Amino acid sequence: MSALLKTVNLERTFGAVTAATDINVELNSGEIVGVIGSNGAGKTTFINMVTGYIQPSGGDILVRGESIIGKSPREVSLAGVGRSFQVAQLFQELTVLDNMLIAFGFSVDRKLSFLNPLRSAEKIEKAQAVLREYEIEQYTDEVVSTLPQGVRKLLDIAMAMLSNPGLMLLDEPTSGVAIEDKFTLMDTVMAAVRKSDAATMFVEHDMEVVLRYADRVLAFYDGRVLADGPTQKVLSDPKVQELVVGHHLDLSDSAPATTKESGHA
Amino acid sequence: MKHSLLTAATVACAMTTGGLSLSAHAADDYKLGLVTFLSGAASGPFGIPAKNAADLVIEAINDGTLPAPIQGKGIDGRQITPVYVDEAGGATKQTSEFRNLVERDGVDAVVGYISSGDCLAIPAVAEELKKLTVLFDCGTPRVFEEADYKYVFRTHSTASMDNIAAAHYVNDNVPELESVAGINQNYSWGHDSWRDFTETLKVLRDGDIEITTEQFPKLFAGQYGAEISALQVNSADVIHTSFWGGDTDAFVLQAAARGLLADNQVIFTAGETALNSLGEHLPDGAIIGARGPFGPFAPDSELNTWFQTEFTERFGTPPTFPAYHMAHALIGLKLAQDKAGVGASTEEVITAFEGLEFEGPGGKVEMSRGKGHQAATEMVYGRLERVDGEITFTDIVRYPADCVNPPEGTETVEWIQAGMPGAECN
Amino acid sequence: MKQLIAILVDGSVYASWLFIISAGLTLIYGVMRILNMSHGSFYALGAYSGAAMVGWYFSTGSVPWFSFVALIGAALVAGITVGLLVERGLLRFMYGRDEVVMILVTYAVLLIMEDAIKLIWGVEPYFAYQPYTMLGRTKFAGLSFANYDFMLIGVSILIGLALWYGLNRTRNGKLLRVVIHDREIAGALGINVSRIFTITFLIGAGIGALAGALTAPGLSVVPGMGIEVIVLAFAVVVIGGLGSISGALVGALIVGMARATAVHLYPEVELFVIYAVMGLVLAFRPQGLFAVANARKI
Amino acid sequence: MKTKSLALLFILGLAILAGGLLLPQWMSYLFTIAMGKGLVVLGLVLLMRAGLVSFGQGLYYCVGAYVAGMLTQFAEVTDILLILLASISVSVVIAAIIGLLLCRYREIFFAMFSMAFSMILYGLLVRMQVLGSTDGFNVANPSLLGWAPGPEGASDLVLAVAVFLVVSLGILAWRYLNSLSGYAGEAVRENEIRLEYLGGSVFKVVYVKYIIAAALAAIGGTVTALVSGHVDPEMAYWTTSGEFVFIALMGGTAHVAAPIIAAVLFEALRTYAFAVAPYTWQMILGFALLAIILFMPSGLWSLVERFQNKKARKTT
Repeated sequence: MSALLKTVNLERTFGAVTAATDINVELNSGEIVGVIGSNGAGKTTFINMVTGYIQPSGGDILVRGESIIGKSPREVSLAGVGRSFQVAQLFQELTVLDNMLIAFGFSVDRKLSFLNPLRSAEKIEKAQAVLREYEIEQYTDEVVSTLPQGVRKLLDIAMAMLSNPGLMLLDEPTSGVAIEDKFTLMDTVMAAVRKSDAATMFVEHDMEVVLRYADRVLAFYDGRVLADGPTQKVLSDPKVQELVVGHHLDLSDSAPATTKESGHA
Repeated sequence: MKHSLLTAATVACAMTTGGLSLSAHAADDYKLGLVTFLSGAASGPFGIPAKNAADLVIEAINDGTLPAPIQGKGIDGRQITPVYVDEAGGATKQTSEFRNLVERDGVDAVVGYISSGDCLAIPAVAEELKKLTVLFDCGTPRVFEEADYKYVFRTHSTASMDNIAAAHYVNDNVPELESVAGINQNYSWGHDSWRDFTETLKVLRDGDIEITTEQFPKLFAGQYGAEISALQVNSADVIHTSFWGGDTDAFVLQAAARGLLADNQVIFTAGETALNSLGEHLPDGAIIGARGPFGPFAPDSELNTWFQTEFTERFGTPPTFPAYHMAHALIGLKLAQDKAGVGASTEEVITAFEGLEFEGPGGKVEMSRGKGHQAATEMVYGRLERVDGEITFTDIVRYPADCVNPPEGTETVEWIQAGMPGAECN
Repeated sequence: MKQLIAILVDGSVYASWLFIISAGLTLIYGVMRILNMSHGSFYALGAYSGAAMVGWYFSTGSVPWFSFVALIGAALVAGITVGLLVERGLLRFMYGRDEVVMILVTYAVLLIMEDAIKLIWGVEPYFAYQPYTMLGRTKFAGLSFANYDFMLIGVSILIGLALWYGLNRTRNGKLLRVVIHDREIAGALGINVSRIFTITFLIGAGIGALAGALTAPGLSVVPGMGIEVIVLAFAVVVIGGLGSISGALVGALIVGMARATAVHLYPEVELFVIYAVMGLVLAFRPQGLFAVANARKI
Repeated sequence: MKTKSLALLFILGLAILAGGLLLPQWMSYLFTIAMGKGLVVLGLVLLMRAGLVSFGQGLYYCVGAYVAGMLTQFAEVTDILLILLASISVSVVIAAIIGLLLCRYREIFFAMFSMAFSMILYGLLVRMQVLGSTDGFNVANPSLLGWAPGPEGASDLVLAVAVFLVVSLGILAWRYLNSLSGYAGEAVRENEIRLEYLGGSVFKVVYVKYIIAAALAAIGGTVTALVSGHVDPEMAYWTTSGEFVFIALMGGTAHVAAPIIAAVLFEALRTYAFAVAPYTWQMILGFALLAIILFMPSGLWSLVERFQNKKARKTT
């Protein structure tokens, strides 16, 4: 059986600049991977390539054994790859409910109905259930552009998760979110992710968040994968600490299992 | 959401009907709808001169001061009150405005329309609304060729006449004629003019004529550099143009500056409107037409002297053919009404109008085509010649109506191609 | 051969005319993101004020050569004054609105200006042919051309150079380019965007009026002349890439040559050759030939 | 709530029909023309809700009108239903081809490119002397299912058909706008990237809307041609398309009834501007347009909404 995601010698150049090179990553269902690296290290380029937003200059990307090279974001997402964005990509001037209903229509129902009302009681019910799950139900009738970043991020992820993608890529899910809300947000997201058995990758700058939620870490440096392995192991790698994290990490008192409970309190 | 539609509908109705009071009018006036270009490129050369003529002639009719043989004050015993409408906006808009004139403003008759498109669209509505309508300036022969109308009249000849006569003129007056070239505006008027001219010339010369180039620049293009070069490269003995208004001005200025007018013989079928403004740029020998016996070609009559003097005095320039067209339409309408008598029904006026013959400032008008609804007049061309700096004309040739107008019941193009049977040119 | 020369000369003359009428339009779009429909009215305004001034000037019987100054001066004064009125009195309240809304705003300005011009100057044609005929003509290869048209080529090159110099070599021009490139950064850098907008609009309106004045001697100035050029100018600017001066130059050359070729070889397609060129360019280069790049922002 | 609104729309339709038949003919004519234009604008509004402003709806308006004209004049087909069917088919085919090119563009490029296509049609028609070049040609009186009311009754027949079309297409458009496909337009306007990542095809959404708008414009053109009795290439000229954008902006995009009401008001405004100020009507239109943009950015419909809000506040 082939891996859920496999990249082979993936490479991307922008003119003379090499944004990513020689990337070989394999990912299987249920894995939760933190992606770290300083700005410009190639994290977002990697995610953009895997989701079809930009095309690699060389190499191959296989999703369940099938190459997605040359496919559009839409085709890639239909192949079961979902993503969220660093800046939440939403229908800004519509309400949270309408955002969710549209997402339902396109990623779950998949039928471009012409005359059936979008806001039927049954559909609203379903949408609200999802909003409840992501703890943003109280914003149902608010217009998205008026909401705080955290809510938008959650909505963004909730919409991407609707179709139950086998592979979910979260680009900096906690950026722009107040420090005290980060763990609440991640708890909500991870609960949903775990339920679906999707393989998840999330780009993250905050090592605490990485430590707490990732089983495995991909460390990017200068367009390459510098280290790939279990979270503790990668983060304790001095090379990673020097080049990626930028300072010494004390890992002794932050075992993921224990802090998770306290963070929630 | 629920009251939104009612509110909106109420607002809409209130705003639409609010202006209805406009239509109040005195019953003893003869309300006359006058439609001519008051804006846009056709207003300067056509629309405004026509409106000026209307003002002048209506005043004279109301005061009873028109020279003999036209008599009596007003029309149908009533004073004329004009209602002016801008002809801008296209045929759909104009059919709408026509209805407004008839049904909202309650006019007794409509005189108007310069654009051929409007002249094709309006008659059907006039028939539907049973309103007497006189077309005063448009050129297309299609109006009475494609259909018969009861309520519609046209008191001047079609543009076919201009171009059939033009072909006669160059054939008779340009020595060793072998080739022609054309520059006409890219729309119906230009296409039809060029077609009638070349088809007639082919018939007159048994096909022995070469066409060196046919240029159709966009209407109101303003820049004719490339076309003038093309006319120079494909030099012909005669250049035909049916340009009017600003396009004539631009073409004359640019062609004169580049020597085209000095080196080539040009015939301007509607060039008369440019004489007052641009005469000094037209070289001696240029052939000029006025779409009938108008302006410098108008006959010497008391009526014409009155029209020319009064018009020039009041508006600062002599009357050009659109002014004559308007005068003819108004006089024709008055004479038909007079003939039918005071208090006559529209049907009686129509009967009086059908086949009417009358003298206007521009000579004799015979309503002898289109079952008595379409006029035929003579056509005149002449060569420009300066005498002591004053513009005069030589080689003036007058073509009788029956020479250059297709006979009753024939279609222009078919008639020309059939060899113009029945044309009486002496 | 004769035909080829004719095509080249006619094409260049027409292209320089097109460039002059579209340079102001593309400048305003580049800086302000306003596709200025009323550009045609500024053109008409320049033509009317220039022609009226030339007519008056010759009635005084002064030195003929000075009439060029009268022609251009009157147009520039009129263009800049009305430009100031439109920008300060109306447009500045609209900045930030959708581009399409701005098209309609300037469309409204066009409607108003058309009638205002008619109220001032009436519908009778105005003439200013003296400068056109004064320069005489040149004969070669069996063809004769008006020297005024050659002067037009020179003027368009001068305008092009002036714009290039202004944008690339002066401080204000560099600021302008920052605004063209990224308005947000420009604001963050402390550039007075509002003032830049005013200046740009005045330059654009001035060039528009100048175009009208330079055209006026070759034709009669009549109502509606502004509406006719606006579509042409749009086509040129869209072909070249909205907002790009060099694009307008190349667009003008392409359209000018295409039209001259059509007139000489295939007169029957003259009317839509320009749209065909526009369609072709857009089909292959949606942003036009020289579009100012817009980064896709996530 | 929505069904009540629908019922109101229906009643409004009947009222217009009854009013139209009772009103002086020039007004019912004005209403019919406004209905025709309103349908074109309705299509435009569908596009505008997806963030696309077409300056070329005149293309399909003209196609619809010419199909009507050619069928009645040259093929002697006068049945309104057949004519409508034909003009819808022709416009849909043309839109399906042009849409392949056009639907890749956005914003000002969409606007300019759509204008270019309508100007190409204008150029073609001007060259066609068989079709009367710029003069166009007349359209014969229509019939319905074998019933030919003649010249006197023709405008009433067209009025009735127009009202029927406006009401039924209005209801359809309403349901469409409230369906997923309708909201997909908003989605495209707000965020194409999100839509693509949801697995939706932005191109397909825009393409379908473009075709629907084209069909509506063609229907509007057919209605106009049948009632005015004349067609000419002016209908494809850019100023005609500009007028549609004017009306759309005037009404706003909030409701399917807005374009229709705006069209009626526009025609009324223009005809009175013509009557009151034959020399300066353009100026009046210009100032009206400015006033709407300045004071009612979401169109006249915002008046209605404001009124509703006031009422809602009072009752609660």
